[in-house]
Amino acid sequence: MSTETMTKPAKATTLQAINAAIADAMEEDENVVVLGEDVADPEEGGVCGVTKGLSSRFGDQRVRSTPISEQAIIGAAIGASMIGFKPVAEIMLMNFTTVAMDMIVNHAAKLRFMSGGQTHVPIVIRTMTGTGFSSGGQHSDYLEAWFAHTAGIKVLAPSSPQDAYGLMRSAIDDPDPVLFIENGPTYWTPAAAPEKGQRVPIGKANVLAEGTDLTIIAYSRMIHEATPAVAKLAEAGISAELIDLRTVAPWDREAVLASVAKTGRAMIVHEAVTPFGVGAEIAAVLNEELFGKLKAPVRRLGGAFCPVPFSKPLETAFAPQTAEIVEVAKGMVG
Amino acid sequence: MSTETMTKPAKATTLQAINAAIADAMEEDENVVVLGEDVADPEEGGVCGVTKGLSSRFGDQRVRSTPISEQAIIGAAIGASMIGFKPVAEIMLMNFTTVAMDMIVNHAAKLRFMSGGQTHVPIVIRTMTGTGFSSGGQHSDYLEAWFAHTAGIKVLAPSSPQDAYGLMRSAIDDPDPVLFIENGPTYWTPAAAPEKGQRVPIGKANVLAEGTDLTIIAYSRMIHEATPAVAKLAEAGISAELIDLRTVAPWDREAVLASVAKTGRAMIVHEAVTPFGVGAEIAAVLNEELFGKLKAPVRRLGGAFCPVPFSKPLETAFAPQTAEIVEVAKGMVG
Amino acid sequence: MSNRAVPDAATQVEIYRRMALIKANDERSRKVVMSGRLVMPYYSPRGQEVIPSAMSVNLNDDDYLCTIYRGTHDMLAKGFPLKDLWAEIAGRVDGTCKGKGGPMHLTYPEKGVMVTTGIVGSSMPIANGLAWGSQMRGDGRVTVATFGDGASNIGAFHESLNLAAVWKLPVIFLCQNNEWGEHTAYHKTSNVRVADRAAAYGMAGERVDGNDPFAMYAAANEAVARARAGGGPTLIEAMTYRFHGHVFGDQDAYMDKARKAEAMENDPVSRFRARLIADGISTEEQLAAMEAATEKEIDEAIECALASAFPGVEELKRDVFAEELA
Amino acid sequence: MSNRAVPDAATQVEIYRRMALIKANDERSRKVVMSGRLVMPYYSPRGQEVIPSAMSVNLNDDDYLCTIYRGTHDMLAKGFPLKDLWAEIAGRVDGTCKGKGGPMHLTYPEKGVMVTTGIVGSSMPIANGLAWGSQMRGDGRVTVATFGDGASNIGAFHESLNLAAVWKLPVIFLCQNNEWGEHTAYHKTSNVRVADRAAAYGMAGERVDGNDPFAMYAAANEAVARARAGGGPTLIEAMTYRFHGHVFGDQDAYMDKARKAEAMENDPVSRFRARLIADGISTEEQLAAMEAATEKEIDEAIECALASAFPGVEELKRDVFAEELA
Ligand SMILES: Cc1ncc(C[n+]2csc(CCOP(=O)(O)OP(=O)(O)O)c2C)c(N)n1
Ligand SMILES: Cc1ncc(C[n+]2csc(CCOP(=O)(O)OP(=O)(O)O)c2C)c(N)n1
Ligand SMILES: [Mg+2]
Ligand SMILES: [Mg+2]
Repeated sequence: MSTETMTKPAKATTLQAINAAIADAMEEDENVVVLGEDVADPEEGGVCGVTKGLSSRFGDQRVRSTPISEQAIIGAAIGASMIGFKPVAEIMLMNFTTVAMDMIVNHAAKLRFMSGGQTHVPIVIRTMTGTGFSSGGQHSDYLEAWFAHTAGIKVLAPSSPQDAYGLMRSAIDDPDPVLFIENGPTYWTPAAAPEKGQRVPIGKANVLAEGTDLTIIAYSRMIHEATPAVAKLAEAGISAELIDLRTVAPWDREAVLASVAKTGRAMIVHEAVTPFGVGAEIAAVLNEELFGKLKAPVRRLGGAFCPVPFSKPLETAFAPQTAEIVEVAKGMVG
Repeated sequence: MSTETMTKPAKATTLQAINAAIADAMEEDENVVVLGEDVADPEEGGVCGVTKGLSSRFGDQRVRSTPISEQAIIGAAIGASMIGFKPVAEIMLMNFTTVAMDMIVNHAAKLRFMSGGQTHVPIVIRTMTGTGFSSGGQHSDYLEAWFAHTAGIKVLAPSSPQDAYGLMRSAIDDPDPVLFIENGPTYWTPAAAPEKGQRVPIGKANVLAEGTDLTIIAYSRMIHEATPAVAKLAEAGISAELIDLRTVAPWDREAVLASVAKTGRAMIVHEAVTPFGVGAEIAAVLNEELFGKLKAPVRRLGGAFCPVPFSKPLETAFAPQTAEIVEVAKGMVG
Repeated sequence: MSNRAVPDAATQVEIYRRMALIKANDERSRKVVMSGRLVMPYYSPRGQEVIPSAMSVNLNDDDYLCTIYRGTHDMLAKGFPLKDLWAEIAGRVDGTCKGKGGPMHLTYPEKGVMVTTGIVGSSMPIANGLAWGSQMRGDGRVTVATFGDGASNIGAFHESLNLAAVWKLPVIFLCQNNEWGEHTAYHKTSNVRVADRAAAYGMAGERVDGNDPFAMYAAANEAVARARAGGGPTLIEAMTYRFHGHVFGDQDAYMDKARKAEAMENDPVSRFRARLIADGISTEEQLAAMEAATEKEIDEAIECALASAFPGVEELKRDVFAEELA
Repeated sequence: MSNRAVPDAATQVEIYRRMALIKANDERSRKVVMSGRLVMPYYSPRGQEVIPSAMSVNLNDDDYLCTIYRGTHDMLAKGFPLKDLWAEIAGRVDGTCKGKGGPMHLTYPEKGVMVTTGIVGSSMPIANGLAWGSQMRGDGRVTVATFGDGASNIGAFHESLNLAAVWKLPVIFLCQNNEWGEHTAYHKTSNVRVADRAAAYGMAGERVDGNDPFAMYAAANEAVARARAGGGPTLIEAMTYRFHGHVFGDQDAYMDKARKAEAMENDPVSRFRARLIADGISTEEQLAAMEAATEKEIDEAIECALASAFPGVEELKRDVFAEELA
């Protein structure tokens, strides 16, 4: 998709939206640069083609395929960002952040603070993950809770092409490090196309459906499980409000609290394993802030507490599904 | 301290207790081996001397100082453990786990599951951390929530020499990977010495003080902030129950729920930053399981949401302190 | 180099048998994935048959192997049973990992297949641990870590080779240089040959034609002998070529067509087959019979696999720890 | 090697000035920590004065430096102001990082001191990024990453050197081989010289006597020239010796006493001082005056530091992100 067609009220995929967001940012600001494994065009713009066309358009210096060296990738992004560049670095899959955690956590997230504000690290780390590809235990994890538990880095997880575009633009604008989590299995799902230049603010949730009986809080692919659940619940006479967090850290406490104050019931849905996940933080805050005002215990639906299994029926059972959301919601309201 | 003196009703430090636990395990089982930077005696048994004497006693093959190569350290431990050894690997400081996350999370924690139980990884990863040494942003982090959020690895965090000994023995006995978190600043604090051979079961909390008005849940060094708080609260007429979690994952839900069911109020204290920390999970579970039965919102006291600062007043302010615990408790009960 | 070990006739045939098995299994795998009968990420080892075949005839069942996602050739050469493999990649309960590991995590300790990893570089640190265990026991076993050219640029490679060299571990670092790391050509990611890096660790190392069974056999033989004799690790860079895209479905437009055609024309499997016959080591009939037997075995394995049940959801609670989760 | 660059008289004196500053500052630091006036982990660079001094006279203020916990010598040589440094290690608000970074995270971008890290190996990946920025801008700047011998065994070293070589980055990897990594002797952790590893990346590299200002100057000069000319990175292994334990308080019982005594007898600072006088480059009076000025500057810096206030707790909410936390 070219950036021109994007301005039409057309459909786009998330993959196209991310591509367009980076392209538009590169066009506007020559300090935006891209690096990662296979990201340049001789290497097809990444294994899924998310960065396709960028090196042909903006040159080999600004779009660089790298060796398989994640620490070096993030380190290079950090260094360049400290002197005015805005690197968009790709860590192909979220599980591979494990080989770059020092660079991300001890350096990118901390340099502003440790330098007393003298330096800062405006990088975007793009990464992809999710169950659904039958990739098994080392290629499917959602690890956003780790980064949310790290002071100094923001964590985004869009669920639609528009949000992907708008959040990517905001991430590149942002003066601090941002982890941008893409869901692989929904890369190619078409939806309303973003408008060129549009920003989605970091830290602002999106109310996807208004309701009165309970609030479902989700993000990333789980929105696509929750959306049909809301419809099914409506059929059953239950009015569910659906909030797409979009930003996991810092999450939109205001929007979530307002919604749950209204509905009195909350369910958090994510693909990461439940224990010590993002749902725990939200549940803890809801209970603290709305103590005595909740009509039912806050419920958390997350991945099963195990590595992601390969076998299809197990992989499917691992992550929360529409039916489960409906069932739990009914139990809460009923 | 020799293991002989340990059987006397004497005092011991946590450092001595860990040393004795490893020594006693090595004596009983020749498959127990030790590796890490500086761990052998020519290198003084580690920078703090936790493994002092072991290589002299058990030989160079079983106690090996390594190059500064944390991935290689954990990898070697994993491989040896798969064929019957019980490696105790040291990652000098918890922040350095960031350079070995792939080995710990993608491999140690997952190999049993991914192999369908054909292999398993009985390793103990010892690591040390904590504020108080004025070490600043890259040497003081508590990252236990990351590992607690990882299926397949257990997380221990003792607060006393007896627990350190008993949990280390249990960790070495355990057929699965265990992360053993030591608090540096309390290494040299003497307390009741452990008995040789004694085990502290993994997954069992310890009620350090019984009370009726609220439950304080803590672990690692925070026990030493909470203990005087309990005394101060008693002076103020507030009866606090203090639970030392000891095992962070899997934590003792039964004990914690029983206590909070009794007191109706709970506060969780840890040194890790509050958002998305261990306290969130405990708060979420308490609210879910004791919905409508709590007398006050569950409160979480954790580190400030920033990297650990160097400057002494800031470092001190970063972590929860006795006075703060007392104040929050009074607010909850009052 | 003239006095290098040469495989005897029976060994040559055995090397070929393993190569043919790998090739046949790969062709069938691609067919099955193409047809949609099985859904999995499939990393074809086609073109790389010689390397593990000539290596593994120098190994025993109880020698250890740590391999990677592109590893069915390594596993089959090491004796991984077809049935356990096919049931696993079909995600069935009769799979070697009960379907929980899948193609990237195939494990079969009985034949020494200890780890299959999907993380680039990660076969090496764990291989060191197995080798360290052998060293402590003095059991004379050898551990082979296989990995790709692209993996030679990641931190784990460096830490592992250094530790192995310093500790003189009985481990072989077998780099299969197929010229590609996903879509990126090796020469764009390093200024040197992989084998040149052995010197940076004070380790024995060589580049060898990994598509030549004789050269590969000799290199493997020496490395295994060195390891068993306590002489420490070896880095072997075995030159080969990846016949297909990185993963099944990759259209490999980035690969030079002429280079690829040339490599496929020099298919090491058919080349070695012709040579065995030309040298009088075997006959067309014998080889054809062997190949037919292999095909039959594969048929049976697939049949078994597809007849096997899927694991039940209770498996999500098993094998996380020794004790089943509540 | 005979045609190598030689520092002129003024440069020699300047190298010495930096060395003497480092030595004086170190002696004072140890005194202040010993006395308990300041509490901090202190990693003495004593014995390693020549390396950054002879390097930095080849650099401009706007060239970049990434250094490590043992880095005050690198920083001071690069022009880091004493007052900003002392107030920082005293944890005061007038410190360069407002007291929030401390001795392991000293930063002073005005003089190019971009990163000080406490994680072994981590100066290198970030240095590449600064150098990449310079390369993209074509600004002719050079980045120096310093690190220890022990750091040459960690993954980040490998990834960084490889990337720098492939991208031909204007970066210098300056390994200060002081024979020790904490309590472990370098020779126990590697079979080779650090400089031997340059070949594994197709990178220029050399081992040099890091305690010889002439040799070190020449090596630095060439590396800087290479980087500025677009010739890519250089690995320098500068041989030196750590006069004290790893960190203040370490009783260094593991260090061979004779070797240490020998190194201290050959103190590079007093040796170079004597030579400057013997060669007629400077006089006892001039150097003594210079040293006295340095001492005075240190006095003033410490005084300023101790007079500065501690940061308020509101700083916990600042500099986490650009926007202050609520
Ligand atoms: C740490 C890490 N980074 C990136 C990837 C994604 N990835 C999978 S295979 C591959 C290419 C590896 O190339 P090579 O080592 O040559 O092995 P080959 O696939 O050619 O056998 C990459 C980049 C990964 N699995 N792990
Ligand atoms: C990744 C990591 N592992 C371990 C440490 C602990 N540590 C701090 S300094 C040091 C020794 C480093 O030795 P070397 O690189 O030679 O530098 P030197 O201290 O001699 O200047 C170690 C192991 C660390 N800071 N980071
Ligand atoms: Mg390859
Ligand atoms: Mg050193």
